[in-house]
Amino acid sequence: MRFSFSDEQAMIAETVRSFFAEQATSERTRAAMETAHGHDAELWRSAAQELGLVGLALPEEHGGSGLGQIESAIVAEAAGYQVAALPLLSTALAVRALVAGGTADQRARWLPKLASGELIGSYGEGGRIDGGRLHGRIDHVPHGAVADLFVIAAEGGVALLSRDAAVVTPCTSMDQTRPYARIDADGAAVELLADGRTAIDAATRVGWIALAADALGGAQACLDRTVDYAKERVQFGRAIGSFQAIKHRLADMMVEIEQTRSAVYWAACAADEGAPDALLAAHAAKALAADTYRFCAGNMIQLHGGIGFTWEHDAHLFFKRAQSDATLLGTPEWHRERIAALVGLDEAA
Amino acid sequence: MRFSFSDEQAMIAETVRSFFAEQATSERTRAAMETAHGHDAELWRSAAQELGLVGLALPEEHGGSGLGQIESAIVAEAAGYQVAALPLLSTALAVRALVAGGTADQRARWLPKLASGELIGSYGEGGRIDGGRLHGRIDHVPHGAVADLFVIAAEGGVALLSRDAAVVTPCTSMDQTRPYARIDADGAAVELLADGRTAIDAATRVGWIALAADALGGAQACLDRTVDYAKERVQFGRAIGSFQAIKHRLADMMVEIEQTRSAVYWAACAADEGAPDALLAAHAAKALAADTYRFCAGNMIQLHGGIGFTWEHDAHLFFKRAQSDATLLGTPEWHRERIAALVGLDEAA
Amino acid sequence: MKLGFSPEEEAFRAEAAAWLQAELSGPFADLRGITSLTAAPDRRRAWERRLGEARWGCIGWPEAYGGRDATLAEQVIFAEEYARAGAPPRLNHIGVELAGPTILAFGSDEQKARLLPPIARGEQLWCQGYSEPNAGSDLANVRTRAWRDGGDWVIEGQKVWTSLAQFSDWIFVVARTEPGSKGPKGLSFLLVPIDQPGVTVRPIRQITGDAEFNETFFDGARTAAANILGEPGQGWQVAMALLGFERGVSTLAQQMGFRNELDAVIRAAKANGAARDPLIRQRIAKAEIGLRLMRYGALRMLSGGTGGAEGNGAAALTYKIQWASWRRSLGELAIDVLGIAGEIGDGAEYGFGELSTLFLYSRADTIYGGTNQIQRNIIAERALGLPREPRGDIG
Amino acid sequence: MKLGFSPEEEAFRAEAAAWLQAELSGPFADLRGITSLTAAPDRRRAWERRLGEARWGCIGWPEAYGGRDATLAEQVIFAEEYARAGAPPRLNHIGVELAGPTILAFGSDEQKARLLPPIARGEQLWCQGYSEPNAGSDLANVRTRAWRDGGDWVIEGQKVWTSLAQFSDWIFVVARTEPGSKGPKGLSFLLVPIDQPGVTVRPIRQITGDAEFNETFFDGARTAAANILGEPGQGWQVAMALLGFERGVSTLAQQMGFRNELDAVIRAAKANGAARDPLIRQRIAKAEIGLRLMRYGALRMLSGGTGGAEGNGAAALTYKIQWASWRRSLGELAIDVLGIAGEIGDGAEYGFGELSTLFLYSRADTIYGGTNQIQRNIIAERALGLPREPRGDIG
Repeated sequence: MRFSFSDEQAMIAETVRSFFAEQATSERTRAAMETAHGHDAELWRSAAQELGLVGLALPEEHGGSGLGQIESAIVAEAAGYQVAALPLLSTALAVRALVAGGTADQRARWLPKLASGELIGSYGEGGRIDGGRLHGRIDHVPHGAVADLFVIAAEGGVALLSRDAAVVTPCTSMDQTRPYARIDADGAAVELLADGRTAIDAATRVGWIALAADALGGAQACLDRTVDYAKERVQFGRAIGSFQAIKHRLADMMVEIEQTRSAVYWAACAADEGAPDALLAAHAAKALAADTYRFCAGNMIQLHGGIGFTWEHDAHLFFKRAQSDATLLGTPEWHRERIAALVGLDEAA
Repeated sequence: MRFSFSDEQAMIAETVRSFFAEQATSERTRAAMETAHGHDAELWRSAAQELGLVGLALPEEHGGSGLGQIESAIVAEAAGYQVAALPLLSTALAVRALVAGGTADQRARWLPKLASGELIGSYGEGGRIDGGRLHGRIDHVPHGAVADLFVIAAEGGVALLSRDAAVVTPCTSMDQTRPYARIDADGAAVELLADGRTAIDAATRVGWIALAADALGGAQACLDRTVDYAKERVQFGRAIGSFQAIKHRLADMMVEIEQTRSAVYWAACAADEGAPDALLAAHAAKALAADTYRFCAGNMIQLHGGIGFTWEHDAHLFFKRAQSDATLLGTPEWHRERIAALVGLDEAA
Repeated sequence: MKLGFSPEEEAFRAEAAAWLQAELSGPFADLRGITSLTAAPDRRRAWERRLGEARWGCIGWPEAYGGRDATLAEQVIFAEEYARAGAPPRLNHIGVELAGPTILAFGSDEQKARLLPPIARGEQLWCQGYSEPNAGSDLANVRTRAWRDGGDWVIEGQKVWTSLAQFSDWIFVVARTEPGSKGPKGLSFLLVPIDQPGVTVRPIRQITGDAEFNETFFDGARTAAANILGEPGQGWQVAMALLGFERGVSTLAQQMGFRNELDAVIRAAKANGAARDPLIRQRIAKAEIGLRLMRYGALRMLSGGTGGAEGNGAAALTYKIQWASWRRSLGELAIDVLGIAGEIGDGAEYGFGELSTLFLYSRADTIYGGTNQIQRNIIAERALGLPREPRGDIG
Repeated sequence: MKLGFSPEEEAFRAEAAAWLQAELSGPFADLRGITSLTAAPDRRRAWERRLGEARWGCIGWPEAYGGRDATLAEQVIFAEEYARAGAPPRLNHIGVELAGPTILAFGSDEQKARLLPPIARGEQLWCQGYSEPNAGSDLANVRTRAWRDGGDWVIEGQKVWTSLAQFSDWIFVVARTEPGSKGPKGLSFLLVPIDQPGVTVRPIRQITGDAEFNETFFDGARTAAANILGEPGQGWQVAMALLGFERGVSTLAQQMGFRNELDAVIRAAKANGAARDPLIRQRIAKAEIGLRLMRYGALRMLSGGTGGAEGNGAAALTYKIQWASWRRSLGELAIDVLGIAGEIGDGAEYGFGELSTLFLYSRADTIYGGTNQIQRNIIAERALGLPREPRGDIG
């Protein structure tokens, strides 16, 4: 029992933090945002191929590194710290669904290409399957505009959909670093996963932890950047960080962030160990991390004053990603309602 | 249209504030608390007979002064400011029920004695009426241990119950300044009010506003006493009121209190004018005032530090009365749910 | 204490409502329902002139300057009817509500006669130049300088958050006119025409993607010596008095805009089923309570008497934080009601529906016009008498 | 990173569980399920001795002083099993968790050999004398004085919030031993026997009606010269180190008490139907999340590695405000679950059921041991490196 990074995990953390800090700069993120695809393709290539980050948690037989959710959370946290514009989450969702519920053939066919970054994956919920064909509209597909392969949880099964089989329309999305697309499937030919229920459960759980880790990194960035600003910015002849109102707000941010850090790594570790409280942990991490990120990003704007709500300043990137982290794959209220059920509130007194 | 006190109202306010400040001292309140009846009989006599506060809003024909809810709120606010141990609320509930729903005979028989303070009234919900007799148990009857006459909203009608017709047991109550009693009615003979529904509606609305006004006064007292303390108490070589964390907390209290003041007098004025938004106003006042009082009383303890949670300090009197103001006659959540319905959330889109 | 209106006041209401109805379903029908502060500026300029012609532009002002000497109740009624009619936001809000009252309070007879009627007629629009990039909440930290040159003041410096500057004819500028002075001393309150080579207005793009605020640069800008309000060096007192006017009748008009926003949230909740969620219902009820209390708080302020031991002057200090916090919460409620669908815009350009924009835009409410932190200082120090924050520089 | 336990650790768990089960269904069955910190003091004194005899009293200490040199995992396991068995709160909590570790860290070999074994054997109980009436959060503002008189220290002064002093044999006292010194300088950390004429313990009645805390008066109290920890004048450093031990393994035992409280809230909500209220469900879920994260936060602290960029030393500073705020919220949740019925006691004396008492008592949590305000200062200054609050007196 030791709830701290192993030496290897600490090394991975160090590596990915440096990588994102150097590569996922504000300039590059903003360039990716301008494209409406919210995708830094060069960064993606480096992350997938040079560092192997996309296949980190994939079994080695499928081209991955065979690591687990802890390492995946480390990567997601580091990417979140830089609000990196990358389809990490969307690809992880597709990968996990395939690993958990795909046929042997499907896994062999798709996983190595997804792990290497050659293909980008995504995941959506909606539509219906009828005679091996997908019908209807699937909204809010993250990074859908750059994805090559979609896992679609539809009425009637879970489908594998190729990009060219349906119409994919990019949406103007509040968070431009992980924009949504809409899929209109007018009878697109799809393959079904072997075990759809398992695929969805596995994918969403991984998604919750990944979003929580992204939120943890983002919230920490909000705190760090605001602390730096509070030490520099002078008003009334004093660094604003000397005002107790500011100090206490920053302290409150740290209190929330440290709980979120415990939650994210508890959830990741419990998932890797198959612990009995793994599901509760994943709900807890997603719910808390989303609240923490919104709280910290809101405070980042507030404590920066006027410049905090300009387009030019990065605060709004965090603020919008925080909102997206909160609503994608279940709101905090929804996750807490699940926890209420898990602790037995619906059982007889 | 003028939303400030008339000269007469300002004079009443001045009078009752002085009266309660001089008479309802901490010593006298604590003496009343020790009796388990939570009733300062001497203060009650003065308030009813010398100042005519009990009959303030009663028509002159029944021995009252013919004033309205605004003046009643002024009295309740002043009493709340001193956490006075008096059956003002319980008597007002009984009086209002009789005025609105009693027969002419019932009104003539009871109201003058209630107005003069000769009799103390109270109000409870529970039990059932069967063949002119009241059965069952009625909990949480405020100041029930000293009341002479009860209005009981029971299944089957609204009853007038004399003290000697049933067994009244004082309860150990968290708020000792307005303690509860339990009534066990084993077939007690009762009279029915002529219009029970109207009586209950009128009594509870008056009760909501009275509780809100009590809470307003209490919250203001919490603020004033804590501001005084913050100016005197020195820690780290400074008056603690010079620390921004303390200043801002006190400012937040004032922000809530000023909204509560608007709410209480809006509700009272709308009631007196029979305005269309009178019901919404009463719900709003009760919900907000209860939250404000709990917020302010909690902060009073917190900002006083260690002495704030001793028995010896008055902070706990406010804290407990705040809790009682919140739960008696509907929690803030319940009142807000009523407002949600009033603004049309249940109507078709 | 009385919340109802007299028959005479109700007659005034009918007159105002009829006029507004005629205009906004007739010649100005295109402006009905507009809520954006920056939309249709040319037409809204025309609307300002129409209000002026009919003497509805500044009804609280003395008749001599184009007003109606309206009572408080009449001003309340007009604000309510204006909003009820769906009339657009006042493009000359700052002229009518801030510049005008300040000129009334501090102007010479000559200045009042010269400057007020064009505002009342809707001919001259105003904006404000308070904040500076290095000052932020520390309003007194003014670096913009001005000095006399012959019959003019010459101005050098930069102001920021000058909303509506792109549509305005005049800007008032707090400038340092005593070289070497610090903080609130040595400032003057200057009235400066915008349409001149020395003034440049540059929009600031915000979190919403829009640009509503501006930076305004003064590079040898000039204004006549007569265009100073109060004495040289008295600028801070004038500026502080002006901020007090922000808590006037105009708050009622602002609240009517909030009413529209809350109604839109309620409609959205009913449309998508969020109205059945008990958590959302509580928040909507809280929003409803808060909105109502803004109105009654404003009426208490405007009625001027004592509603409590402290008097309403102190209570008025709580108004800014109250509405700002309310609206930021409304923005959060709005996006929570919409759910993930609220994060999708309908056009190709970056931009969203009214409620999603409210969510983003309302983050500014607790910052501009004095952050919530500054407001709490003001309340604690001025209303509660707690010790002042020490300055790091000039004590 | 690993949350599971090894087979050896699970064997240790079985051993501990079996011993606890045997004792608490046998000779100490009457103590099972007690949660009050003040209940049954004589029997709990006996229980401390029994723990000591079986060497379960201070398992993390070195074997030489009566401990077991237990690993972190073993300490975690024992804390869990102790709570799971329904064992009572440790009457010698302060001796075991605070005094002992401080003596281990700062004591001479003589002091360790003399003072630690009686704690480990459960024979000597300890309490703490930090706060003073005029100091409050300003712990360094110590007025209690001590001076040498022959072979003794003589102590004059008053401490407050000395919980459990009425049951204790020893109290540690931070006293000013350099006349004229101020703040954290000139203090010494003295160990003082309580059973002597110069020491008077007076209970303080609290908001709950109970008296759990005390005032302790020192009026010519004496202790041998050897009973000073660290050097004279070094008292502040010793005291600060001691406060650090509050964030040790004992937090896990504390959390087990919280677990019982939350479970009682959940039971009450299910019993009276509040569990169906979506608002209550959200709050229970939040409480559950918060409680779980206290455990994992503690394990991070105890594991000592880096879970994030800052390392866990800084994160540990957030623990006090976290649990205190959590428990205060739990108290509010508890009373809201109970509703008005929670305001009625069952006896004639002033006093209430467990959950109502929790509501009242938990107001103290955010005050003692450093108020939430002080905790935020500590976090801001020590963890985030923001400027320190200026003192008004000694700078």
